[in-house]
Amino acid sequence: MNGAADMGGMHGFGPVEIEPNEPVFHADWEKKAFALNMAIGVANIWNLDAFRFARESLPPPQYLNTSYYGLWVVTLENMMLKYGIATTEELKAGHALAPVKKADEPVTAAKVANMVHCGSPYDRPAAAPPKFKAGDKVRARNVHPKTHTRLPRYARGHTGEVVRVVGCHVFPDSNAIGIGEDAHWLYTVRFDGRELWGQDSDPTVRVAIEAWEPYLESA
Amino acid sequence: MNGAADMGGMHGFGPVEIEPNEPVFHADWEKKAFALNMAIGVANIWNLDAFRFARESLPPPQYLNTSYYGLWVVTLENMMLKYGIATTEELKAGHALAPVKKADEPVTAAKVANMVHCGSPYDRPAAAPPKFKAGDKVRARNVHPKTHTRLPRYARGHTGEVVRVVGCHVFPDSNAIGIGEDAHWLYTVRFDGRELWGQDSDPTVRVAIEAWEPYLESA
Amino acid sequence: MQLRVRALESILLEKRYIEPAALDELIETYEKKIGPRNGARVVAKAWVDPAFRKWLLADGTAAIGSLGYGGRSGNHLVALENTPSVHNIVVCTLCSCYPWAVLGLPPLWYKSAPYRSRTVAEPRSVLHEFGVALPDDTEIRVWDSTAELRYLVIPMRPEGTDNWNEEQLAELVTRDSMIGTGVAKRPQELSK
Amino acid sequence: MQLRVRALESILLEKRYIEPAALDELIETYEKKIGPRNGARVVAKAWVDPAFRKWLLADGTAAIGSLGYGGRSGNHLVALENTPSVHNIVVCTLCSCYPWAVLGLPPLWYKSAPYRSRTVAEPRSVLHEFGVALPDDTEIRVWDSTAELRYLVIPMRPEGTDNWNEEQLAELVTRDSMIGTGVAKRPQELSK
Repeated sequence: MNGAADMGGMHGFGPVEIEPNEPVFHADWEKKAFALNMAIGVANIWNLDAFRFARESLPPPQYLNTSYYGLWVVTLENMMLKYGIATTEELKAGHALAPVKKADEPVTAAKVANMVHCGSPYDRPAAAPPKFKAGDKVRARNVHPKTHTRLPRYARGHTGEVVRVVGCHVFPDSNAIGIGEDAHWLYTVRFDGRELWGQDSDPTVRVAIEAWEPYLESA
Repeated sequence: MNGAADMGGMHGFGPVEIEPNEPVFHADWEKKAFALNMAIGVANIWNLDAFRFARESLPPPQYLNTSYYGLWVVTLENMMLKYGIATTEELKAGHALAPVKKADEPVTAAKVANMVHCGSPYDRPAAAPPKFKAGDKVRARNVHPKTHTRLPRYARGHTGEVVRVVGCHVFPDSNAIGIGEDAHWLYTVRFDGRELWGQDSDPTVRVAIEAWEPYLESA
Repeated sequence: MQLRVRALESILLEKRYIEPAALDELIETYEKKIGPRNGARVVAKAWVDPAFRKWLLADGTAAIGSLGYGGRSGNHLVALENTPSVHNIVVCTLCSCYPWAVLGLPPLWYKSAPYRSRTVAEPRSVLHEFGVALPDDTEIRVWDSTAELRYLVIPMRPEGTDNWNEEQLAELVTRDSMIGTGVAKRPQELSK
Repeated sequence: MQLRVRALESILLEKRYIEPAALDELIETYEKKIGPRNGARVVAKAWVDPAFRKWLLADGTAAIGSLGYGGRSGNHLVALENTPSVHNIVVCTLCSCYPWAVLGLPPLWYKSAPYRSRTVAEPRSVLHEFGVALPDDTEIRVWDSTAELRYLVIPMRPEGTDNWNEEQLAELVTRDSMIGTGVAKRPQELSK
């Protein structure tokens, strides 16, 4: 979607602000916001792409005025409501309301440790050979889906070169909306900065994105 | 610039909210915010393009979280500071501080009435004939100036057709940054919706923009 | 905001950049005098007077100027005619450009992010929210006001108004029908 | 936010979706255990061991995995080598993708709108703010992490470190140098 999260190339946000000392978390609630989201992720009620889609679907004024972990909190609330894990009344009350339906298998410390150390690979067996190879000229399609996509706006319609055939990976556009993993070949595509930002831009810049095969066409 | 104001084609802002009764102004301060901006415009300290540039230069989180006339207020404050009409101390104090330097010629009711009824035409004598004519295929340049431009991002890089040679008009990109009116030929350029929004979009949509000659190249 | 505006007003008046009467003049003008009745008169005349209609479509500024409307946000006016096969709708994606001279100041929704962001990309869905349902094959022309041209949509004249005069017809012309987010009222929709 | 998070925690614990120890485990892991020292060890090894370096550049996931790092945000790792003519810098414009397995959780600026918006379009100006000045003709390769690949930049090995061992070299490898917003420390910059 063309949401507030897709901000590559925007102007006006000001300088990069670097903290003099950089704590991992800035408050106890940030730790909890982080841990709750990571832990519930292990329960496999929704996937990471669906979570990202929910986060980027927040109205732009809200997205841009909420802190990083604040976005995790708001999105977690929304997901819990959407997936029936909590009711608005419960969020308001601050605890579970009767009748409490308990989950069958809680996320344990052992399960999260396993998730941290093993992760979850996104490559999948391929049903067909890749359409493109390194060196191929490709154009990122000009598409504007309202649903989740990982093709940033700044790349759409522009021509680049495949620099790596990454593998066959879970397709976030499908996975985010619950219609399956639908794995596709994934490529690293490099663009000349001038192709993206105009002839007057820095000629030494190259920008690479990862792009799934459905994002690309031959150029 | 690629600021928050350039929002054509963005998603996530929600439905259009129509007020049941639509007052021209919603509070007394809105009336004053409107009138002060219009009146000071007559003083010719800055031009409308410079005002628009200042408004769209507000950081996106602020731009998107400020009401319409709220943006006029914030921008007027910024312009008054920038052009030395007021100091931060005066804005804080809420009145002029000594020594008060009075403007030579105040904006009077007669002057604003003249502005309202005569306006200020933007067409200028042309130094050369227009490069394009109705029916010509043109491409909006892929440019990303950090300064003011009226070429929206959604049109950049796309091909359309000139449907009208409007005239030779003040060039906002120059006028906004104080380097003169630099009038250029202005065209109405129409794009097929699918050219802008992809092959899956509504085939009955056509979108027209006004584009100055420097925004365009033959296609 | 109230306090901040008061500060701006005090400073600009104390420093004599602006006379108080100038502010009253502006508020009075745009709150009371200039509004969509101007545009409605233009449309009604176009409906009854073929020569005026032709002039209006060829040179909006001059034709509308002949009725006494123009000036601020009205120096470069273009009329867009709706037909059974073409519907026009006006937006300003970059800010809030609007034909003040014929419609007055724009409503809140015209200046809002939802309208500005969506109208250029999905005008049908926007029109749907305004209750305007067009045939699937009607061409929708969106006009993004990126320069100082200002657009006035001439809606289609409703059926059953053959013998109506300009003044009566003007009653059917809603503001939204001149932006393109509405159509003209049918005679039976007129209250009273 | 504090209250809202407390509500979420209470509900998820009361309904037994999550056991409290799972939260402690996560916080402990990412606050204390996994951080840029992991990545520094990878870089230092690549500096001293040509075979490892070759493997790292050919198959980052496997080579880094051989040192015990991988898992969450580290299942698909790619190493990017800086040279006198090419400088790499990593960003995630769409959210905040970052190689947790080798660098820990990202700093605030990496997740911020200024960094995300500007790095793909004007990396030199961003680098300037980080105090990194590159020759005008150095190619800058920006890597926007739009999929589940995670990038680790291998900065150039500083001069004057010929006889240093891996452990000593790792001290020179800053987190920023592995994102591309910094370079490795020179020996004389080491404190103590």
